[in-house]
Amino acid sequence: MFWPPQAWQRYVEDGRNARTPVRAARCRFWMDTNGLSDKIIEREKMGSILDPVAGVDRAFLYIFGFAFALLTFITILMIYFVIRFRASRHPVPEDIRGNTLLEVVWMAIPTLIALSMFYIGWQSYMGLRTVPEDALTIDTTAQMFNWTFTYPNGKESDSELVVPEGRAVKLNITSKDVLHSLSIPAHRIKMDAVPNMTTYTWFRADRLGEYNILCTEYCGVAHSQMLAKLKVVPEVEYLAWLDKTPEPVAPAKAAESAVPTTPRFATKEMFEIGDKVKFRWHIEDNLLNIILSAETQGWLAVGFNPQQTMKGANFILGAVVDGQVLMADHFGTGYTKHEEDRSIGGEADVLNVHGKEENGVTEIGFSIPLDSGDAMDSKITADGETIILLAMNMTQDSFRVHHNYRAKFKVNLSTGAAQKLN
Amino acid sequence: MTTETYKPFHQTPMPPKYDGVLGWLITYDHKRIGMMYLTTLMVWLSAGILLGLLIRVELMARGQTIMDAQTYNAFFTMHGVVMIFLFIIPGIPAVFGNFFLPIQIGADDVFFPRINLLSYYLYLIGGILGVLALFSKGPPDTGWTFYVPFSVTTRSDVSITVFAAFILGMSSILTGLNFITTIHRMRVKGMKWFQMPLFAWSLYATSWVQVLATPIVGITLILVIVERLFGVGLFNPAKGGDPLLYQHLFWMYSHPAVYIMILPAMGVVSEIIPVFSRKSIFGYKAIVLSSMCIAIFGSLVWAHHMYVSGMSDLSVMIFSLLTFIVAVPSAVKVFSWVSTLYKGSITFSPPFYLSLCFIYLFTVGGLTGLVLGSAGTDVHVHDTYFVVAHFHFVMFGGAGFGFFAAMHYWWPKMFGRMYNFKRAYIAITLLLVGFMLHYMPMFVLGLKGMPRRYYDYLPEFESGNLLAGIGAVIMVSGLFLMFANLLKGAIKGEKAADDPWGGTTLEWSVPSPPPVHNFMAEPSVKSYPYDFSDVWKRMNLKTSTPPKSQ
Amino acid sequence: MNAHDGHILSYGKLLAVLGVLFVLTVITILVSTVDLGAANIWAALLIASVKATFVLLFFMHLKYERSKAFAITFVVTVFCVALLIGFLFWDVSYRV
Amino acid sequence: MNTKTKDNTGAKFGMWLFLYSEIMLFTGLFILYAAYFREYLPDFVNAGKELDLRYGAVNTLILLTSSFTVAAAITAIRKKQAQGSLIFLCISIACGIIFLINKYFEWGHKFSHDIFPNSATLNAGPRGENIFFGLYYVITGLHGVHIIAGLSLLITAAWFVKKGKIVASDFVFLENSGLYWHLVDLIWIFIFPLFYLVI
Ligand code: HEA
Ligand code: HEA
Ligand code: CUA
Ligand SMILES: [Cu+2]
Repeated sequence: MFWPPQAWQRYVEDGRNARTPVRAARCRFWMDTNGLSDKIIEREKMGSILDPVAGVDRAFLYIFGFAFALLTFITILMIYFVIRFRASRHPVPEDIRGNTLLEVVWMAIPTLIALSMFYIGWQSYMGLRTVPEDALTIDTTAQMFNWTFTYPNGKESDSELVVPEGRAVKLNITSKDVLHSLSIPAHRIKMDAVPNMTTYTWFRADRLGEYNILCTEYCGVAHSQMLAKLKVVPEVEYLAWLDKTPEPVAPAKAAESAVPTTPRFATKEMFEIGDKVKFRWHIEDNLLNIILSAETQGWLAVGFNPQQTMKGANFILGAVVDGQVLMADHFGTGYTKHEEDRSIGGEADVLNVHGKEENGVTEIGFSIPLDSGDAMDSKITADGETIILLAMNMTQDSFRVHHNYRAKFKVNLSTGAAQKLN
Repeated sequence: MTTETYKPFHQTPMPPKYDGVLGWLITYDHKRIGMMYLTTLMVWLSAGILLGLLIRVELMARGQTIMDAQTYNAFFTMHGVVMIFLFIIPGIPAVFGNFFLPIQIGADDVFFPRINLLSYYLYLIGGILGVLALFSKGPPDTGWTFYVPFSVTTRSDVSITVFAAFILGMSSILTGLNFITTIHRMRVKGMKWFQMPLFAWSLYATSWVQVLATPIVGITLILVIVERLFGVGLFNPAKGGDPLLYQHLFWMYSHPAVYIMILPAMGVVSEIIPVFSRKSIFGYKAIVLSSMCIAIFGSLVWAHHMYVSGMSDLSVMIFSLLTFIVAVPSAVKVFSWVSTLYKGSITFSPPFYLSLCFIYLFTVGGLTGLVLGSAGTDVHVHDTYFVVAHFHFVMFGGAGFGFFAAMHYWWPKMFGRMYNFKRAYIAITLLLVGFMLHYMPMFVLGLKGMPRRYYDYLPEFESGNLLAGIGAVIMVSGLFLMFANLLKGAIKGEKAADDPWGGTTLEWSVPSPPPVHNFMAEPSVKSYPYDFSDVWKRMNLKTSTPPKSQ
Repeated sequence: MNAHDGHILSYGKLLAVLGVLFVLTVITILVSTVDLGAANIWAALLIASVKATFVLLFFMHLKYERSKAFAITFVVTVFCVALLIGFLFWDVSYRV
Repeated sequence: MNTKTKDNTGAKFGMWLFLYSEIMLFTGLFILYAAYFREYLPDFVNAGKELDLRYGAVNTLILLTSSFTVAAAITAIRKKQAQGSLIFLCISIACGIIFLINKYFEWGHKFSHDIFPNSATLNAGPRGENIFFGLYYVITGLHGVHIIAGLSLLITAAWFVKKGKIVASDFVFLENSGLYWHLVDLIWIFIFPLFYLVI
């Protein structure tokens, strides 16, 4: 590409170009819920690299500044004229039809202002487009309705973008189905995901913490659920994470049954794991009795023994809708996909269901056979390692809506020994 | 033109002989057609408003409030389609343009009266098809932009709505063609181009955009249908198509379309402001030229909707630059209106109040448009509620308020009766307050990053959405009162004089409501359309300075 | 306004125009058989434009319209077409 | 006023405006052609070879002829030769119909070779070729629709000539129908090289 002038490259690199650091901070009031600008100001003060975020915020400020001034000026003038020249006070109008000088002036000045706005906006845009050479490149794939991030070492992460602090990160974005758009408001970036085309964007992971990633191009029914998290972690943590396998859960469909609100099995002596989603269980003969609960008004789910990500896992999903318990037995048919057992030749093997939703807490209990003999349920070993996935959506009851919380554990179902994975 | 006895147009069937309802349905009197547009448009507008309100209620709280996600998506799509294709694009030209353009230029009708009627029926059919989609099994859920590949793959009934938009496009083209020919060929003898009222000028500029830009979206929408039916693959990436080209084609029309919406409203305001200032408009020629400039350069900024679509950085730069250039003619207009007030003798009235609101709201909308026009900042706010706020300010606050202003300004001429002023003031104030409360929080939401077309949102966006919802309810009461007041005025209001405001353009020289051929006698043309000396004479005013020619 | 603007085109002239159009059609086919690289498409479009001009000026009477509005508005339309296609290429030719 | 004195120039001007909108309609498709031509040049060249130049060339000559006869029909009516005008119009109409028949065979030929939208061959073949044929079908299809519309106008005009409704003093309907027909020809003049002669 011939265009992006080297001049901007220099601008990015030459931190001393950083002007008016204090101004960047003011925008924070509206935009920067994550306190990013503090960091930027710090760096600007230190004279280190100017962040594109600062460039964009400066452009915002510049344009808003003029806009407010002009708006105030026009409004006040208008109101003043209306009052000052009202008929009762100024009964005899003057026939002024124009004033060439004035008209030229008010053509010229806005033109200049507009051009300067263009320039500063374009500058900041170049900042968003000029990727530092040492950037960590991550392939990003959008698909209805989640994001997959593929790292240079081949590791795939679903709906979670983990990056090391301090690095510039370049995202090469594409889509598998329709248009999506990856947006990280905290970093002022956004770029469409277009099938059969690779677009890019970049940001600098300045500050530890979690940031929202949202899909901003309308893409269908769960567009608003197509969320992900950007996690900026210390380098060591990142490297450790990079060696592990991730674990996601996704939408599904409902099966129904009318059920009581209290457990149908003994609930003493149950093991318990999980923080947001609590998973309690004990084994009774060949049955695994389970109680799931969480502060949610949406659905809850547990999955057993995935081969990889979600593939091959046996999922049980449940939700309480208007006092009714909805349950579904699913099987992970893809890395990010699962389908109802019955729709793919299996059986729904869920017994002893109960459930209730009280004070914003949903509780669901049921039993499943350790070995149902169903090809669409994975076998669960009582004494040995079992991988347990826990997930929920905090607002939505529809199983087609993506989860917005999940966790993963390694558990021995007989002894209760449990270890949380990443 | 014989000196006939005066009989208002609605009592004189046109074509003759056909009385009653039929006299309306097959009429080719431009005034009757204008009234039919008004009635039909009100029905669609109510549908659009209802959908808007339902959207707002759903968003009042997080999670599911009154509908599921699929319904929500269908609702905002239909809300956008109805508001844009059925309300704001045809709005002022079809209703007030039809009614007043011929009168303003001293003609007895538009050039092609029958084609005019055809436009109306296309509009009606398009509208019915469009709204019908709402009751189909799966109303379209694509957003009013119908972006591919989603619009090609979704299972909802996209084709019917897209086809409706196509038909509405044809209606719009025919109206534009009709107006251009009318202005070229039917100006009353002696009326030169620069003696035309500004409203007529704004319609002239608009009509060109309608004729030249609408066909492009027409063919684009047809391609969507073809794609759905035959799977040609022109926009399907899997078959070699490029979805960005769809976006280019779509915005090649739809950006100019925003000027189709705003230019006539600007024309209305340019009529109202001088009348209530009792003095000529400031910079007549500059306003005319800026209309034409907006029409021309406005066609060259379409890709500012595509900064993050993956198009080339070079075109981001060029389109951003051009976007800022087209903002300047709008600035000229705003400054001219405000200067017109200077040293006027201002009487307050509902249309004037609405015009002031227009100037304010349009300026807010326009200035935030600059934030969007600038490439770097648009990346952050693109497809967020910031954009939603921007376009409601320009479309509703601008074009919509312009429409309401036109209603209040010309109502007495159309119906021969006046509405209640006090109620009108209350309604407008409610509308304004509700409007600000509704749309201001959206700017903040957008800056914080809340994406548009979101059925559900993160906790940090809660308060803004609640506030907006409350604003919407206040707005409802305002609008409701306004329409009720107008309706009541039309039926039982006081009889209005021929020239209740003191206007200078030709429509005020004919009886209210006008007779079927508009003029009782050959209209006389002023050498300067906003020459108020007659009005002053009538009002016993003297000016301090003799009219200067410009 | 009623009188139809003067000029009646003679059959001879019309036939001559048709002859020119036929010849140009043959030429454009011949040119396409020569490999000029990218120039081929431009040559073809150029010839097509010449043909179109003949149709416009004579068959469509544009040359003989009294009112300038016809010619001006036509040129404006063509200009629009050119600008739209041209501006599109700011994008399609410069994507990374 | 227009009921009293007929403004033929105005009517013609309106028709021209309509033609502009038709031009823009096709422009939308030519824009796509231009962009895809740039992207898929080699595929376009290959696919272009699939089309039979003879069909295209013959159709070009036919349309040009029909345009000529329409213009001649106007000359005839203005010379008060209603009969001649009618004959010229009939030739034009015949040409239009032959054009359509030709097109029918051409399309049919392609269909028999499994080249049509969403056909297995195109779906499996190079993407550029699919796009080329997609554009080919859409553009010639839309053009065909315009031929049909033009034909109905010409037939109506011929009817009016016969009925004596179009005469030397009032022939604007014929003129406008002629304009429309010329436009259809005009567009074909561009379609022909773009599809049949691509390099
Ligand atoms: C009536 C309709 C209307 C009007 C008039 C405008 C006017 C403008 N619009 Fe807007 N716009 C829309 C309707 C409209 N828009 C709609 C519907 C969308 C969203 C579509 C969708 O995605 O669904 C949109 C979206 C939109 C975008 C894309 C945003 C995005 O999706 O990311 C952009 C970007 O450039 C933009 C810019 C502008 C600009 C610069 C103007 C200018 O013309 C404004 C000019 C006016 C002023 C500038 C104010 C007055 C001037 C002064 C007070 C003087 C001072 C001025 C200067 C110093 C220059 N608009
Ligand atoms: C002219 C255009 C126009 C107008 C006037 C409006 C008016 C309103 N719009 Fe608009 N809106 C659009 C055009 C418009 N909209 C477009 C194009 C979109 C984009 C769609 C898309 O993304 O594809 C959109 C999207 C949009 C959204 C974003 C949805 C999303 O992204 O998820 C929202 C959300 O709040 C919204 C709300 C409203 C509301 C509450 C009104 C209110 O103003 C309505 C309020 C009106 C009243 C409160 C009056 C009530 C009056 C009566 C009941 C009396 C009626 C009586 C008679 C007529 C006699 N609209
Ligand atoms: Cu993916 Cu919206
Ligand atoms: Cu725009």
